[in-house]
Amino acid sequence: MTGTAIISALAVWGAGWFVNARLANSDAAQSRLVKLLIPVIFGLTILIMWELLVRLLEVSPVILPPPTMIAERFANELPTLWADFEQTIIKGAMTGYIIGMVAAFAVAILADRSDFLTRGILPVGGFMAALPIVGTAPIFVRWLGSDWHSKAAVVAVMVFFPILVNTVAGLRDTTVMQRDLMRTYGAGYWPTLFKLRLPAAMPFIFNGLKIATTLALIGAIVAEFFGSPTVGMGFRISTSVGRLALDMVWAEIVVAAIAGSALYGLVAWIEGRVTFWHPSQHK
Amino acid sequence: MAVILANSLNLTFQTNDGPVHALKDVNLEINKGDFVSFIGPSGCGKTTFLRCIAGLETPTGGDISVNGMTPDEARMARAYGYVFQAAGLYPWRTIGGNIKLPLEIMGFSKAEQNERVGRVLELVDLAGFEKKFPWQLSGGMQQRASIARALAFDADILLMDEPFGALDEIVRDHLNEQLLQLWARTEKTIGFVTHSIPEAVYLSTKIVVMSPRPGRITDVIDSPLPKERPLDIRDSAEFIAVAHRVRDGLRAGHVDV
Amino acid sequence: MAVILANSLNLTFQTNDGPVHALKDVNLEINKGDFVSFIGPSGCGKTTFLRCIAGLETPTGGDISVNGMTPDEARMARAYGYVFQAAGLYPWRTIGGNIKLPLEIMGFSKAEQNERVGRVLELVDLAGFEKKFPWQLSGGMQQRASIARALAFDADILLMDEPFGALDEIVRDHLNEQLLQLWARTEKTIGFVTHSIPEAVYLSTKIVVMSPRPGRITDVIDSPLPKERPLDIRDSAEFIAVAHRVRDGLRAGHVDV
Amino acid sequence: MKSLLPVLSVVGAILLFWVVSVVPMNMHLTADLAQRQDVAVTPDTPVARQDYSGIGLALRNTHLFGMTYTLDRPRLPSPHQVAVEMWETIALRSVTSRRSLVYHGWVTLSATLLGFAIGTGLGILLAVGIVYNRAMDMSVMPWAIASQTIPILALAPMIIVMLGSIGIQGLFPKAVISAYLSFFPVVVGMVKGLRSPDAMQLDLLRTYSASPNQGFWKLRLPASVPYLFASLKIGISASLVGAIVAELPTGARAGFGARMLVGDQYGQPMVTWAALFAAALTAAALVGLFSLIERWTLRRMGMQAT
Amino acid sequence: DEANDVTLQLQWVTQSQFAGYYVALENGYYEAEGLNVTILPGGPDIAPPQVLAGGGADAMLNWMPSALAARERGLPVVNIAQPFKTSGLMLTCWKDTGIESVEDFRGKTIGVWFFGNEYPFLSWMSQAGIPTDGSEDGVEVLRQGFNVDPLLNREADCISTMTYNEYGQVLDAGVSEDELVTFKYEDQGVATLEDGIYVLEENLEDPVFVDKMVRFVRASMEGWKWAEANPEAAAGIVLDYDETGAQGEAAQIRMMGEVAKLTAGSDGSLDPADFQRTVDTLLAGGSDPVISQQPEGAWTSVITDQALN
Ligand SMILES: Nc1ncnc2c1ncn2[C@@H]1O[C@H](COP(=O)(O)OP(=O)(O)OP(=O)(O)O)[C@@H](O)[C@H]1O
Ligand SMILES: Nc1ncnc2c1ncn2[C@@H]1O[C@H](COP(=O)(O)OP(=O)(O)OP(=O)(O)O)[C@@H](O)[C@H]1O
Ligand SMILES: Cc1ncc(C[n+]2csc(CCO)c2C)c(N)n1
Ligand SMILES: [Mg+2]
Ligand SMILES: [Mg+2]
Repeated sequence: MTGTAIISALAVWGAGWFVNARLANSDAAQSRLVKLLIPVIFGLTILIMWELLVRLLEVSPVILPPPTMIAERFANELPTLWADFEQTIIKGAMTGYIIGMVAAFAVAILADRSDFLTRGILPVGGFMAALPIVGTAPIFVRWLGSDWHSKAAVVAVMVFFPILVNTVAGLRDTTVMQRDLMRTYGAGYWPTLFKLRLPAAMPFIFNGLKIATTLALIGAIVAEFFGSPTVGMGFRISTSVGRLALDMVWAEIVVAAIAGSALYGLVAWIEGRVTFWHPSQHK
Repeated sequence: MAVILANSLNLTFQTNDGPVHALKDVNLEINKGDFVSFIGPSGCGKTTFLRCIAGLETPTGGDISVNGMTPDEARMARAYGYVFQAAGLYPWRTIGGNIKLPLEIMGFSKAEQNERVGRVLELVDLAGFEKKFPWQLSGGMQQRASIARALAFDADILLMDEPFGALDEIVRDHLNEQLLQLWARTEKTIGFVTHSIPEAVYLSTKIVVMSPRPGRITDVIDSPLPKERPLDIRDSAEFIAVAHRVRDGLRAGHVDV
Repeated sequence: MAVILANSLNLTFQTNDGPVHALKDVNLEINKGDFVSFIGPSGCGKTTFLRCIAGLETPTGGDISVNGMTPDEARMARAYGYVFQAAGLYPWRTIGGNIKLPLEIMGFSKAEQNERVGRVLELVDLAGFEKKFPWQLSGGMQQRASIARALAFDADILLMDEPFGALDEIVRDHLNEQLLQLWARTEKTIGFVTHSIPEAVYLSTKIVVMSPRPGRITDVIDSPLPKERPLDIRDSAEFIAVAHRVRDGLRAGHVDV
Repeated sequence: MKSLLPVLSVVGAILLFWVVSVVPMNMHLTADLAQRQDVAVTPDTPVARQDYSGIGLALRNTHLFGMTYTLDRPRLPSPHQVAVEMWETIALRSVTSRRSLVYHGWVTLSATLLGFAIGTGLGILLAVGIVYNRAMDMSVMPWAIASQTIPILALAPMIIVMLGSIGIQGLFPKAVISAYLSFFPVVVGMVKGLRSPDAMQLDLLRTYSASPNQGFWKLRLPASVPYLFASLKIGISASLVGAIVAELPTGARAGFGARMLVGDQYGQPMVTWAALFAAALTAAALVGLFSLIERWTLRRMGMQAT
Repeated sequence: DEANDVTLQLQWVTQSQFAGYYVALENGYYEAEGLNVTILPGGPDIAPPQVLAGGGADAMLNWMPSALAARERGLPVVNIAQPFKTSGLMLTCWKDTGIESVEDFRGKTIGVWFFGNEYPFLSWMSQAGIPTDGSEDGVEVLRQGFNVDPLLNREADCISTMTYNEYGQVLDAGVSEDELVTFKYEDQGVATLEDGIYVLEENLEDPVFVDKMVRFVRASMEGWKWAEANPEAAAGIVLDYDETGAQGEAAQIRMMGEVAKLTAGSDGSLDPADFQRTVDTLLAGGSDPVISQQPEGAWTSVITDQALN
């Protein structure tokens, strides 16, 4: 039984890989469709292997449910999933993300005005970024209550540092020549900031924003483990584990992965629009 | 009338390996309407001197005045157009946007901005490229755009640090001719750094030969060439004589190749 | 004896803006011991042609042979030393380590490696700098190190793509002299890309003038200059005549400056 | 050294803000306590006090300021309370004692290091695969990104149960979760690093007709070293967070994570705060260590001036 | 070896709630039965039934509502012993919120543990006809974390507490008993059985396993009775096993005292009447049933019959 299971899973893997290798090395590899298709095939291969292994090895659904069961649950629980999504992602993660981002920009610009502040803020910020969420989340829940406000605070703190560091680094990433040009125009601080340093910093800022998207989701969900109303993705995951409804847990994880990838994609798309001029954006 | 007057100027950089004497006892007088070339081996302080004039670097000794002011005051009064060795266009702005940059900062009106952009683009033969981004243009075109940018706000003094270093010879010849025409037309005072002897001789009314370690002026040559200079003046005996004098001056300062 | 033979060579790049005809119907014969310069405006296909010879680019039409083999076979047989426009030394290797790189790859013994490093460093006047890292050397010294790297494994054919582009005139003159001496001593076949007319004329036995859009050869000039060339040969009438012919050829191909 | 004064100033400012915040943050609890000890408090019922903000209440009860700094179970402990707890649990206990944060630090650190090693190894392998195999490049990257959006705290118990069901317990499951968080930055950084050689550097090797193997060892790998260190520094702190997270579903036995949880559960905020700061200090120390190794390595490789 | 190794999964971190097992381990009662026992502490993310299903443990402690729910989900767990006779679960409310009876819960915010521990509360509310979905005349349910802060901060009007742990923590925070109102599930007639020992049904077909469990239950009960008689020493033993080193001695002694009250009436065997009351309570919940039908074979006296004869 175990033997067949492993052999058939390997066969599926081989088939998926073969198709992808053919596609990737074909002439069509540069087309949009194929670029999308290849990761999809890869994902499908993994899902089929998962389904096969779980079914053939008779893994208890209490430990790992098969993808079909998760899909079914996903389809049946759409209203619940949507409510959880709203609570956790839209209220918790997005609010926190925006607060953290604005705060990081503000501090970056403040720090940027003086070398002294930059030297002071960056190491301390690094230390604060190392505070593990497992410790900070209960503190914020204690301070701000169980609803989404505390989640937003956790997210804001988590995303603050990566955005700050990248923005500060970006604001410094101008060449001497670019800065001197501004000086020959007798340009003051603000024109230099808006016309030179902010545009030049954009590739860095977006780097920070991209890292921050995945952190924001994790932060909002994990913080719900330490107290929440009876809605939210973290609440649902934890409660469903307690009820052994692992299919529901995975349905929420799917929502998280989709939301995370979509947010990441969105930021990357905006990045492409804003930093179209950067060498990394043209082929 | 002296536009730029340097009086035993000194500039020492403090580096990890000890002080570097980038300029030592430099005396120079540049008059209104002069075209002055600076030539000399790498590290002799050409760029540093140009930057002192522009108020981008603060001398550690001696003094320098521009239009009777300090260089810093002159910078704030927007007395200079500066062209850097590389084009240094901002990649997120179109060619037109790049040329508008100084105009925006200096508070020109929108209409005036557009009018000037059109005019200087014409001047450097880039009409029609206003909406392109820098990376969509060849190196030579970018360099011309950067010259246009420096011309846009009509400063009296134009400082150019090896503006044609990256270009091929033919394009360079062409730009040299155009630069001369522009200078003749506008009567600007031009400070021009180059590595090329023929270029220096062809363009200048005054050639300043420099030498490194410490950076100093070893020779100042007033050109006997007429103001009107067709390209083939470069085959004339006068031209070759001046070029020889420059080369000798350079070789004297070049002991360590 | 033809070392390199190109027969109606064509190369078209497919780009987003449509095909670019980088080389069109290029015919050329290079003999053993030739010093061939390629000159022409930016984008005329000089680099592309050199890369075709080295088997780094695959032509889309026509054929090319090197030592009677395909360029790829010749590359596998390690027939070339290639010097790129920028020095391109690996920053994590010392100068000695950089020169050893090809020797390691080609499996020379340790002793042989050391012996050769010493020899080529001597050749380019860099003895004593073996243990330095690239950033501890000036641009000119780095460029010489990269030439030493190409010489280390004694390939018969040396391909150089604007090796002195970034250097100042005096250093350049000096390296030109040294390169000529090296060539005279070793009888290598050299393909050399440059933007400078005097450089091309001073160095070559054969000057190939190219023109862009599509990239093609417009003139091939066999130099009348003797093999022995002091620097001041550049003031001779023969030299100036050849330079004129080159300049005319270039200007003809340059319609769009 | 140049940064010492700025850092001290920023730390000073934060401490000041913290000390000032203690009063309003703890005011409600303090007022409740004071009232039980028959100290006059305005307003005089807990319910009425709920209508006031911490600051508002503090302004009406200035005589309670001192008390806010000495609560046993404050909402926000004052810095000196945390410092005392840290001093007692780090310096005054034998390092083998369960009451010593050094002991718990070692528990967490061992999982961190093992997980970091696994994650880094995996990340480098994956990066090599992505750089050398087009199919892998196009398939794996989107999923690697998606994998990082999965809340680890949700996945951790499942990983632990699954590993437990095949008899693996103890250090390894924690390390797996650590590895899960640290592999991603390493993949991203190493892919960038292995691809950092420019066309010319690659062409140079082609003119020598070097084998792919030689290309890897002599060009791509050394060129990627600066990127590797940048990712290692992110990866090691991610690893530490992973190990701490993993301590909750492995039975919250020992380690910083267990201390934080238990401190929270039994109303001992100082235990939580001390563990929190100790964890951040550990992360800072690890990152500092890697910076040192980085500096040393890059200098030896000649890739860093001075 | 298979025949003598037992792994027990607790449902929370090491504390006096589990004193009997630690005492049996420390005092050598397991050893005397020839057993080699490993105790796995729990935590906020550990679902003991899942660990059991995965084969990570031979036996688990669980609250019966959670265990019965797992049974209905297709994980056949069986109660083999019930050391806790009475329930220690209660709601603790501020008196000044005006809550005096169950009806007063309407419109109030109440902290509840989830993770399989919400069933007793949900059943109770549905029996009392109070909606828990946040509607006007219902209660606002808060998912309570692991501490009593929501009550102290007055974010919640009532929170779930165990007599032996969280209630004491509220008092430790300086609150006096007469500021509080408590509702014990036991007193409300909605008590469900807590902290029973459960194993997988299929394992009970194996006589070797049964024999192992018999010895395990016997030794464990011996541990419990010793702990009841020696609360301070028992708490000391628990503290010795607490690897976090963060537990306070006074708290554990107090917890042991309270737990002893809950284990007092039990010799380890499950009283069918208690079982039926638990089931009835759960089934009585109308709208959100935890279990939908009378469970069959959810407990067995086979082990205790042999262990206690
Ligand atoms: N910011 C600086 N700090 C330290 N030393 C400097 C600095 N700028 C220039 N120098 C040194 O001062 C000397 C003169 O430099 P400068 O750039 O003026 O030379 P240059 O004549 O323009 O050379 P090149 O032809 O290479 O541009 C050099 O030795 C250089 O290394
Ligand atoms: N990899 C490529 N893909 C597309 N187009 C290319 C590529 N390489 C070169 N080209 C184009 O082919 C033409 C010839 O390029 P090549 O680099 O050979 O010119 P060149 O004579 O060496 O110019 P330069 O003097 O600027 O180095 C140019 O138009 C260039 O844009
Ligand atoms: C996530 C989670 N939440 C609540 C409980 C419920 N619970 C059962 S025993 C116990 C200890 C009481 O002092 C608690 C809190 C749990 N096990 N896991
Ligand atoms: Mg310079
Ligand atoms: Mg080229």
